[in-house]
Amino acid sequence: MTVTSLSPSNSSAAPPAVHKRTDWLPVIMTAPATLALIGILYPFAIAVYYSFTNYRIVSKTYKVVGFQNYVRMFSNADFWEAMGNTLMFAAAALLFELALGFLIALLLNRSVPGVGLMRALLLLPLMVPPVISGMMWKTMLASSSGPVNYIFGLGNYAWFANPWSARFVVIFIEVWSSTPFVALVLLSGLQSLPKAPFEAAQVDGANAWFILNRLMLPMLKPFILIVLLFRVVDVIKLFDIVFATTSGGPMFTTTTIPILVYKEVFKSYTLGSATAKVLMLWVINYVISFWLASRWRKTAASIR
Amino acid sequence: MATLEIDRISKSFDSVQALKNVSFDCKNGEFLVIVGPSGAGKTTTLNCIAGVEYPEMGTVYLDGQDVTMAPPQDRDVAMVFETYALYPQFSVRDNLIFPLRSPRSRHSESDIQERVQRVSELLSIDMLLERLPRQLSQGQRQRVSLGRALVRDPKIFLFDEPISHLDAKLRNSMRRELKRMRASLSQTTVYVTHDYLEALSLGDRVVVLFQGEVLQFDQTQMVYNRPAAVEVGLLFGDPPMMFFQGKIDDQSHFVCEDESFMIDARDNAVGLAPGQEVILGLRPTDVRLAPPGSGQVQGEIYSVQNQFDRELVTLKAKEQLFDIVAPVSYAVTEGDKAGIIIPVEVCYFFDKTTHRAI
Amino acid sequence: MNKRSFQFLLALMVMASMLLAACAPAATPAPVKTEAPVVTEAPAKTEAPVVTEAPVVTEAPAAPEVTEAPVAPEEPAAPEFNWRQFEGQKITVFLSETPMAVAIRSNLQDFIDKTGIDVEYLVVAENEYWNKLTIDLSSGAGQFNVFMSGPTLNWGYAAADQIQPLDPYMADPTITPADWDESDFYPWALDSNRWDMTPGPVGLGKGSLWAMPVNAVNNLVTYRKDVFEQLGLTVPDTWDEWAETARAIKEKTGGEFEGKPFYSVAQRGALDTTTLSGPFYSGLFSYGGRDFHDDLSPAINDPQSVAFQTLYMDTIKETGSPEWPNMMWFDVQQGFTSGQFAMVFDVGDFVPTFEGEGSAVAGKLGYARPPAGPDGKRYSSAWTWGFSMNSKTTGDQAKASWLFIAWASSADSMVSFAKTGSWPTRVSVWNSPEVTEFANQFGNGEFRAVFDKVLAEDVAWLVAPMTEASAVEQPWVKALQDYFYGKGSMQQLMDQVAEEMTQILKDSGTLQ
Amino acid sequence: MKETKGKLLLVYLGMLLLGIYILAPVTWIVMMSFKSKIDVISVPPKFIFTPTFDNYLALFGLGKVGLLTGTTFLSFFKNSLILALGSVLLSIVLGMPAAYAFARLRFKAKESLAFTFLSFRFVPEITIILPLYVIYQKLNLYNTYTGLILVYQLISLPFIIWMMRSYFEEIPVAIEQAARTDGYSWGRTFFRMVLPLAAPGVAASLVLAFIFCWNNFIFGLMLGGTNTQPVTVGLLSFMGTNEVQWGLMAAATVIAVIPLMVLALSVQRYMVRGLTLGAVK
Repeated sequence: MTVTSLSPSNSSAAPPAVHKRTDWLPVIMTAPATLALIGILYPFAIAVYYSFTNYRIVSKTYKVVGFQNYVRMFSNADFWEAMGNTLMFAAAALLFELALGFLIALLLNRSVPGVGLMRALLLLPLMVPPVISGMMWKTMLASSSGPVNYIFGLGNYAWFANPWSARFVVIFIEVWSSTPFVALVLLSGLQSLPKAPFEAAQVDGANAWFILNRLMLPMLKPFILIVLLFRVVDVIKLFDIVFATTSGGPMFTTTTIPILVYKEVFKSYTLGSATAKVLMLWVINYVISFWLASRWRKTAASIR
Repeated sequence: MATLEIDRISKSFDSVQALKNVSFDCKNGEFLVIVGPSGAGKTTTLNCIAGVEYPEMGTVYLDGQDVTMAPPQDRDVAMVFETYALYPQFSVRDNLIFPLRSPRSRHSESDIQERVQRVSELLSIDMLLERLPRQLSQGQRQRVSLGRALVRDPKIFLFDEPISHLDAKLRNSMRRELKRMRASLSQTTVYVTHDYLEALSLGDRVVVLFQGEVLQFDQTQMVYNRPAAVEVGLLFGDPPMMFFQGKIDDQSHFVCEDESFMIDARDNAVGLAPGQEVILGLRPTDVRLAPPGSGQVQGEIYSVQNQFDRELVTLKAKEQLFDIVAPVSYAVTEGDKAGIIIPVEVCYFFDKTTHRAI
Repeated sequence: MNKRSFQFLLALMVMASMLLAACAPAATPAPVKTEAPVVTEAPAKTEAPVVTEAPVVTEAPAAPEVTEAPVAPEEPAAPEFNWRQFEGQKITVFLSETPMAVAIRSNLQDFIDKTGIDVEYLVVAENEYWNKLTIDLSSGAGQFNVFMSGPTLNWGYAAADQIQPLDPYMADPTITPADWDESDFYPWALDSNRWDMTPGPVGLGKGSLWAMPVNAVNNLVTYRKDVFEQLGLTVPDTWDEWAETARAIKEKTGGEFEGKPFYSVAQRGALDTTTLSGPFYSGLFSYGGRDFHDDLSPAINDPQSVAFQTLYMDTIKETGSPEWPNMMWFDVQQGFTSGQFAMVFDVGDFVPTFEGEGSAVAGKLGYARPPAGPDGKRYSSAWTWGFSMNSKTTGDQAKASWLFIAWASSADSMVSFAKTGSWPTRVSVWNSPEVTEFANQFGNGEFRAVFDKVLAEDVAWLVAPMTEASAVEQPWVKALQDYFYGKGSMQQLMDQVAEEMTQILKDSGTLQ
Repeated sequence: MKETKGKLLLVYLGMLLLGIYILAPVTWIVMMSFKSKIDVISVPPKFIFTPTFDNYLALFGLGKVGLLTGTTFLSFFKNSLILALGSVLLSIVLGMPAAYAFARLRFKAKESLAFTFLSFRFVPEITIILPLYVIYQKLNLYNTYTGLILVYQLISLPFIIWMMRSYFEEIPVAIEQAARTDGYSWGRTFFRMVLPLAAPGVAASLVLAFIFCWNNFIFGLMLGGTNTQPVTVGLLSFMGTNEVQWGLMAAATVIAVIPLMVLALSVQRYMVRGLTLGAVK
């Protein structure tokens, strides 16, 4: 049986041409951003160096002490309490922000009159700097001069004086100022979903839970992940709101690592050990974000 | 109008080799079809011709010129995409005009209008010119994407599965339209599809791609009549070709591995050596049902599917299942005993390890 | 080698080692590990024309060999003081957002007109102010030639050579106007800004002047006269009476006055070192307690210290606002102004606000000296806002900067500052007709009368000077909050804090 | 989808609740800005009061509240505008090519490089302030717009790169290839096809990045000086040592939000994307 020649008649006997192109395009395109950020990496490297020294910013000399700052940090009860608070706040705030943001996105993902206005309103909390929104909420929640207690008839309940209500309020304020961002991203996610599967599901008489759980959430996953990716870093670095409302009290119940470190730098001056503590946050952020980012890549790829 | 020659191009993505030494050519005015299952490298080949991707090795000649690394806008090719790739922010008219106003093309305003008019009439989309792509049906979008290629006079047309997303009925009519267009335009065209019917009805010649390799490059009829490999046989024909593993015995007989049947292959034994392990390919349309006792295979009717114009009968002989396309008049029912006549000239033998035709 | 060249060599070496010292901490990322520590407190500014004392060891006036422009009185042609001698110089001033800063801004043009020195200034809110200042000084940048400052934080800056002593400037008649009268200052105002670098109480009021005090922040009791009259109470004169009165108010009002929530005492309580500032320290010392012993062992767990803190905290717990653990100074001020409290023991600088247009209690207030302790001791722990100078500022710019300080601390300037409620550090200013008139409007002269006594008799600088002053306050204030929430007895909590304090001092190398 | 009447009612109820949730604190701030000092601290809080414009007048230097007169608030305002706008523009210039490369090009270490960019967001500001202060001092970047815009890249650049990357990825690659084969160069394709298609997303991320820069406090405080301090630092300066000027602070906040609101409203229809890509998805 004859098989037709696989190569065209006029092809030469010489080996095929090799196109070895060094692809400079990615390098060229990412170079500007890389350069800009290397500038930031440099002071960061200095900071990492400090974490291995006993640097006090009001002393003239300091020396490298190896891992002493880290070792002592791990046996420091204050550090662990602050770390617990940081993670607890982050988890609670993210949970509320996601749930509430998703509800808001669902609510505004329709075309009825007034939705445009609501979407614009949604931006308002974002525009109040967190430190200011912290102060404003502090006045609103003031025990006797605040409108919240007055309107809800709560007498003179001191929100910031009870360890648990103080925690709650800090999270609440954080949720108030950041949920709009979550809602916006999820809303644009909802808007980009294809209509067909939902119409089909409705025709099939699927219940709301099925639509939500099996259709909407899986398709929204990349959006949920990216919003987490941006929020998680900020809630772990939560500072402004705590600083403006409780400055870490009562006792240490709202002291987050950034608050602890801030006080350590500016009151105790021990920059070396403070930097070590805050670098732990960097590590945590790195790990969580790395995980989220790789999940995001995967999900995004599988959907495309 | 131009000629195209692909000379041993290779390309890999990450660790996967998408194309291995792919070569073929396309004569002036020829309609060349690239067929293959999904993932065979069809679109990558087309992209290398269009210039939106570049091969790592090999050369692409367009009109005899080496354009391997030339950017797409310098090649003057028109491509129709599988997803249509209509410009969502443009109206249909602007979609059609877009290639005519490119920095490369010099068309007078009246020429542009005239071309748009002609093409939209040809494709019956002249009523849709002011619509946005998202207001169109699938079929309409497909025609607009075709129109966007047809308004130009490119050197070569590239079609990437242009009708595979349409439903069966639309696909049939589009196939007809394409055939008619092909006759009237006689433009050099490379057409990618996974559907053998499109290949058979449209192509002058066919390139069969499988896992990045050219399995067969031949006249359309030859690909059907002389499949060069198991995979080619599997691709062409409906119902698909049946395959049986077996051996050639000393008498040049093919013996199925479970010895359910044997075929005297002496008249068709070119290249077959005794003891050789081979794969036998049979088309259900080529074998005939026979009364029990006659034919090379004896068995029992396993199932009968009535397809109105024909019957698809499955016969079971030991563990082997045979599909046979029979006329409707042929009345058999499940459980009947029957035989199969296999004309030796329709037996395709393939090497067991290389899957290549013998 | 003759004597002259030896001296030169010595000066060179000192300068070199200083350069090393100045550069090492902040600027270089991988600094020379200066384990062989830099000599002593090498005089910070060799280029400064004026002699500096070598601080730690003695107060001996000068090492004459470094002197370029000696101050010696026998210098024959001592040039006359002239405000315009540094015309064309430019200095940068850093201000904290205080009434004093407001007054400085509105009077700044006078200084510029008077001297021809160009002044650029930056104002930042107080909390952020200290942080930015600390960063600026410790980075070695020295952006701000002159900045508002005061005891406590200055000690850290001084120990790190980040600020320079002001005595040489003060003593130089060529740059200090003749009518700028050092003896006019309340002695405690200057003393509280002096430190000889000896950590602990023994270093109080000795050594170089690190800031020129301008605004005296002193404490007194302010109370609601109307409430006291209605309830038939008298003003407490001792801390025990203070606690009793607070309880009596609570009992008699039942926590409500004129239909609004009402508390007896307004004191600071937030998890911030300001909770331990003036008012708290005044009580602690009046009661016979203290922060540190002379040997640097913590005294906060001494019986008298514990007794005071128990009294103080119990009173707050029982009769204060439930918001105490979250009250910053401005919450205290605002709460009292809005009429929620019967008594406040806090700084006199609040008085103009208490009696101002935005106050619900204006005109209803009475004033009293700080409560006395069991043995009659009575303290108002002073704090001052003053001006310090960066040790990077040298030469004519340093002199120009000093002119600014001299101007800001002059009697004339202080009068105008005082009218914003920044009470003066000069006797003559406090007694000037303008300030007297201004102060007399509060409580029909009662405020002035009381504060006059406070200034004359009660004020003392009490906080043990050390670079770790604010560091040791951190566990301390937390322990007070712990007590508020019933996490232990005061003795127990203070014993723990004492240990932490000792550890902090050991970590920093102050204690061996 | 047709909404039933009952469902519509529910939707509006939800919107009402959301409106209250968002607006209540904002209303409180606005009310505060019109209150006199005594009304601000009133117990119980006052909801009906005689409004005063003193706070606003004082902000614009036309009046006096307490000790403060004619503050420099307007220059804070200008600084913030320059800084936030400059940062976002620089981020586009630096970030857009990178975002496009991450979305479209295949190259080694792509993912790790992209993640590295993201990781700059993790850097806790407080750790780098001191080294940055020293460096800025040496390079004469302290108290300059350039210096602050550069450091603001920490906030805006990773955000813009990652958001734009995902918007670019949303655009089917075939559309780009179509434009290329239709005779358009890479650059023309980018500006005629890719950018307009990504515009809604790009606009949305720009506005958000602008807001994030606008809201930054610590960099402005530490690295800005007399001429460059942003509005957030200005707002805090109403926390004087002797009293907090709540009325002024509220008025300043209201004023500070207005340009952001104008900006946001003008791109509101882009803020929620999804108008253009319907046909290609």
